[in-house]
Amino acid sequence: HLPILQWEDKRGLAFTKNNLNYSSNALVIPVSGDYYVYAQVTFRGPLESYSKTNSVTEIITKVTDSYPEPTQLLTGTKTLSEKGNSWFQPIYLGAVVSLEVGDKLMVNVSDIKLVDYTKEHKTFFGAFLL
Amino acid sequence: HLPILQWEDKRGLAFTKNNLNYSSNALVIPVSGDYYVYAQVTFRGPLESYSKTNSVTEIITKVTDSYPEPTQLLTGTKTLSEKGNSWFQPIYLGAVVSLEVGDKLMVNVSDIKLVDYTKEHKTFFGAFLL
Amino acid sequence: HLPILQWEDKRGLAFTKNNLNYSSNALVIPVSGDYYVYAQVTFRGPLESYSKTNSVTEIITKVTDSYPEPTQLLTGTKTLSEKGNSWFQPIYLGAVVSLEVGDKLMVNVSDIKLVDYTKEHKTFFGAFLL
Amino acid sequence: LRRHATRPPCPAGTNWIEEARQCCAPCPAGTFLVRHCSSHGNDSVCDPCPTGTFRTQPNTFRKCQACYECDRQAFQSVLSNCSATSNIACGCEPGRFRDCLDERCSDFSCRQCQPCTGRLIQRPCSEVQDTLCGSCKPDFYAEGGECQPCHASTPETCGKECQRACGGGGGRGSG
Amino acid sequence: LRRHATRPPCPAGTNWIEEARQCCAPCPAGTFLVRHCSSHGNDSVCDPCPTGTFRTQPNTFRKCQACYECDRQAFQSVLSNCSATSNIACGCEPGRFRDCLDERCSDFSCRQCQPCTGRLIQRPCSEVQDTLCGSCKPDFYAEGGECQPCHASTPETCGKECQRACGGGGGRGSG
Repeated sequence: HLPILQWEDKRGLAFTKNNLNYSSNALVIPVSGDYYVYAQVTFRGPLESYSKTNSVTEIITKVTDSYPEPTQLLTGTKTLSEKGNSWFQPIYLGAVVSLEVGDKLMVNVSDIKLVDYTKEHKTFFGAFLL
Repeated sequence: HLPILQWEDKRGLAFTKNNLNYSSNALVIPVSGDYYVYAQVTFRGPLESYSKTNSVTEIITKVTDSYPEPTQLLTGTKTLSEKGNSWFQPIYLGAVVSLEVGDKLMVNVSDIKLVDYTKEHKTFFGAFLL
Repeated sequence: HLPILQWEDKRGLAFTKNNLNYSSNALVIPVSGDYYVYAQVTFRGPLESYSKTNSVTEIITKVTDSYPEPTQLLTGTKTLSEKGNSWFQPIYLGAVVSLEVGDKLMVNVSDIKLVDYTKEHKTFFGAFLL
Repeated sequence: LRRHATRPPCPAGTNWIEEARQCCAPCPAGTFLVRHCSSHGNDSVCDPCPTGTFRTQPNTFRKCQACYECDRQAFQSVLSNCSATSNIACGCEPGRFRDCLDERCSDFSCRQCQPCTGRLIQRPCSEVQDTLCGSCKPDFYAEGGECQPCHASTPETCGKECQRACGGGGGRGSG
Repeated sequence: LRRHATRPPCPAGTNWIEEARQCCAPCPAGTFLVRHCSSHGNDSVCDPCPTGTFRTQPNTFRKCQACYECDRQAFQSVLSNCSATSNIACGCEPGRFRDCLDERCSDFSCRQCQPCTGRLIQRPCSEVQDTLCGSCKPDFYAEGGECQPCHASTPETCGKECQRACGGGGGRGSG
């Protein structure tokens, strides 16, 4: 599977409330219901010793303990036609999904090294119960 | 007018609730109020026998029975500078709009053939009452 | 600081409710709580007498009277590799942020002249209390 | 949730007003509904659209639509101002034509018309198309895709094409 | 908000059903849970996945997953149809190969295999790779990156490479 992004949930702007808590790289759903789930990942490159990247992908995934395969909920795939010089590419995803208590939400990316993790307002992930 | 996208509203991740129902290509508003309306369309190309596309557009539109013209609520227009090989371009739109009972919400696109309809998590459309 | 966008809050689709009001270029928070804040800016170019733009940036910022510096809440930065002819680039941002009564929300952009202000459904800004 | 009461169809020329749960005559174009009609149906109160807004059709909306604006930075000009009953119409400043983003041409930039220096104008620049340049003007000769004036050529530089166009003996010959 | 009751771990082969607050046997692959089991745990009611949906594993989900579709406009073809227990599998139409977007190759377009005109085929085109063209065929000579047929060359145009490949004296010489 694609690498999973890890998130800071205490410092700065990050916060988890109404016991939607974050553990082992996932938002754990405390109560069944419909949630608006969203995430933005800012990708940047090129990385020097790196072969040219021609696309970046962000996927919000759901994992249920009782089921061996993750479910892809939302996907953003963008091709890149940047020549040589440095590039930035944000991908925002958001939608309503119906979730069960205990479900885990994660964000996978095509290449972790391309993720701009330097500022919390450039790459973020969250959900709220409707 | 621009072509209107058709949607699957039963299978997989798709669902309609609190009688916000989907009929003849539109989400029909059951109760007046402020709604957060959102849609993502993933466009992809190029199509072989197709003149080069230089832009893609996604518009969320409102139609009211009593008014002959649709109202454009949200628009995303992106130019493309992809050379030859295949390209992907997602466009996400979302905002709060105030709607009346009976209003119909639709998604128009600049070119239906360029829409990636193959996976439900790449192209999606929804709304929820605040 | 980056220039601040001004907004129309009365005409057409624009509206403010539950005393979330708009004054001196900012949405003023009437009651403390978690808000889903969002904004889309459509950038367009090139402008003739203008050196080539190679990136556009949109930042949703929070200003608190009691604190001298604005806090950057959400940022979208995109590099441009458009040659010569006209380009369009929408940037959408949205996330839950926890705000205090009296906080002011604003949208800053890298270059005001590149903002497509011509149609209300292409560039918009809003927030709602969860 | 209130059962969605099936509403009786409104008589022609009237619209169903959900709040009032009755049919009312719509407000004329250029106005919007301030207060819906009472039971006898045609005493709705309508106000004119505030400046900067419009309604092209009779309606029972609570607001008018916001006018678009012309993109001054992209050298667009106002063909007709926004009125209470019609949106603004934008074109291009003189000497420029519309470079449409797509067939709808709802987004366009205004590019400078090409000058056809030294050439005949086959079709002048218009709002929707660039100038179409023709062949070289009299007293001009074609060279490397450009039209050069005959007087600027010298016997040494006046090649075959130049002699043909400029009547032998280099530029200073008869016109 | 109900305190998140720590749930007793379910015995092997059963899943915790939050609504029923008990463990139930999962539904087999290709079906989904319509009604959870009663207290003695293995009388869940499961229905087959409706057409256009699937479940590859035993589960206690209320819905099946929606099948993907093959991208006909990008010349993809169906390798195996979606079934109740497996998603659709897409490949490329004959004469085309997969041009993957990234290593996962979950997104790909189907590009035409190169024809290797006048060349030997080192490795034929396949689902995953373009044809690999080899050197010029017999009776063909290399010129400007192309392989030209010997018979098309004339003594004047037959350069060194042509003579080497086409056996001297121009194309009409012996094969």
